Amino acid sequence: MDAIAQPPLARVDGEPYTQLPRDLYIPPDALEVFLETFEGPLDLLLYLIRRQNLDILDIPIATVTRQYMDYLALMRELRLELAAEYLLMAAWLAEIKSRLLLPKPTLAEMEEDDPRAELVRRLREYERFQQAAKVLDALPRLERETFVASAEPPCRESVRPPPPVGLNDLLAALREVLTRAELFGHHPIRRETLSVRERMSQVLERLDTLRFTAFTELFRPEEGRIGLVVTFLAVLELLREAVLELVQSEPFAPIYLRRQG
Amino acid sequence: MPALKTILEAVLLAAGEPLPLERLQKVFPEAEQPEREALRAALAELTVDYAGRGLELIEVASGFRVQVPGTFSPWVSRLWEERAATYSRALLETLALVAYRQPVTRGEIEEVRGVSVSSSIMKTLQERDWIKIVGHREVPGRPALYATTRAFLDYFNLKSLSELPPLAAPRDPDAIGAELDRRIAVPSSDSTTSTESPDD
Amino acid sequence: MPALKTILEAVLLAAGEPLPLERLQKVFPEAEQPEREALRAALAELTVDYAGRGLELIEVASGFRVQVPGTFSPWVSRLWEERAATYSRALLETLALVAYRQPVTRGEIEEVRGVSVSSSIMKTLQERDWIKIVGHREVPGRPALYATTRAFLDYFNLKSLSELPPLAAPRDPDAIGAELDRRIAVPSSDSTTSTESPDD
Repeated sequence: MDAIAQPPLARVDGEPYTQLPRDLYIPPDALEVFLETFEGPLDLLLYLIRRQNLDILDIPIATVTRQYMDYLALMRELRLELAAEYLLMAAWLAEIKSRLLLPKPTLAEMEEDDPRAELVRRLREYERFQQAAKVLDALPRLERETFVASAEPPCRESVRPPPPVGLNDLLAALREVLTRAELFGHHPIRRETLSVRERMSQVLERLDTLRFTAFTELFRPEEGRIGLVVTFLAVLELLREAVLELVQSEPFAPIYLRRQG
Repeated sequence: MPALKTILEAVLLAAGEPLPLERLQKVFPEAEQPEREALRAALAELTVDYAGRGLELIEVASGFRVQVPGTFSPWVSRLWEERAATYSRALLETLALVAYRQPVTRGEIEEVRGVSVSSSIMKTLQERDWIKIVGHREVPGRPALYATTRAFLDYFNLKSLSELPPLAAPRDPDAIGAELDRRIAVPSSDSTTSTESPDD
Repeated sequence: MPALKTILEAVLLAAGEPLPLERLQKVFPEAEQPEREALRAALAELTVDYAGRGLELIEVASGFRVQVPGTFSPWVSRLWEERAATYSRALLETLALVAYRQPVTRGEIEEVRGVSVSSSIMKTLQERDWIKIVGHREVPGRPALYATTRAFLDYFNLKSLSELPPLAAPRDPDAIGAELDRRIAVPSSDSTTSTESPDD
């Protein structure tokens, strides 16, 4: 534990102090720095323990408490504002010390925890996170060890993607519009075979490019009977809607379809 | 120590801005600063290395800069896509009517919806390549007949229009199952059965 | 069309931030989006290509990032006048507690550190986007629970919290008790110094 390098506690006239002077005499301005060096009472206690190369598990409470109180007295003498935590720790140390001095009366109370146990637990816990902080600080991090590599992008203008639509949205929209239409009652919508309407679109599409096609060419034998019927119905519907017309030059001649107009 | 051109590559990529030769020199300790000629030679090597890659080294007014060549802008620009907006209910209803009632005229859509269909909706749907004009109805005014496109089917992962969900869609079978379980669980005197009903 | 890995190189360099696989997929048009496996393979190729170069490809919490390896920091850091920020022990200890103990309340941090945590430290950590409030403990006062963010992992070159170096093993409280019992079995005043060597 003593191997852990301590940062300089203070600089006095430019001289770095890594060890507090044994006689505890610290120039006032250095003490202020010293107070900032410690992260709190646990940190100060850990420092005192490490400095004397003691085992946390066997803290000589009387000694440590005395030293701790000396520091506190000095700080107060110098009218440094002491955080309440330091005073709380002093009270706790005094309590532990007094309990250790009491004789252990009965066997039953032998079971009682060592009054130092809680202090030891907290010191060790804090020590772990002191270590963790060092480990974290040592990790390679951006802007110190590693740097984001970037190249000037060729363009910055953003693209706005078209809105996504789900099939369910579509169905919901249709249901809604049909419900609304039914409410008004003017236009009862009857469900039509989709495939006929689809085929109507396909026939029209075909005529869009060809303008003129043989009736028989619309049929695909591989679609089977259903396919033939659907195509036939589509053609009939288109005729009824006056989109198409049938042309036959003479009886039994081939029938042609063409767009009206 | 890494090669000069490798150090320059690292420095230029980390900088994120054009660096003049003087600044490139200054990334080396004073005693080791390369001559400008050495720097220029190393930068020329990098330029060659980058041929056919996703980056290029160019000299601009304020120095040398690594940039992504313009040929990559189709991909790069998609990085900053804005959030997609959503379509209006009017547009979805129009699309649904074209899908289920095609070929259909705008007037027919308006009749069912009870309101007029704005031109911008028809334009948007055509620009998205989801609907197109497949003909005209031979009535006065020869209104255009709209149908859905192949791109529409592709977008919705449909092989043909017959795969569109039927209008009177049956309820989700899972939901029906859960409903049944709930109903069956009630009359049961055994309180443990209720714990067996699936969560819904 | 350029090779997949070249497109990825261009996109990653243009982005200047970590990109998850999903975002890499989305720089391709809908119909041409490569599979995640293809992307991973291309990224692996890039990783190999970058060996010994001034850049490297790493995966951090938010995705894949191209960065300048730490070996170049002596040169790169000379680019800027300012030295990289150093953080106080108080800030690092607080960050370590949030990282290893998350989700954790300010009170719990103070309990371990034995001092109150200054508001400015919590503010700095949140402004750096290293920690954030993820909820509240349901006890009187509903104290905020803090956790680290993805940006924290990104910044420290980590893919997930599990990559954090392990925390020194806690000493089992029972073991501490037993050890103490053994040592004080002979009633001793606390001034008695143990002759046993420290066991750690």
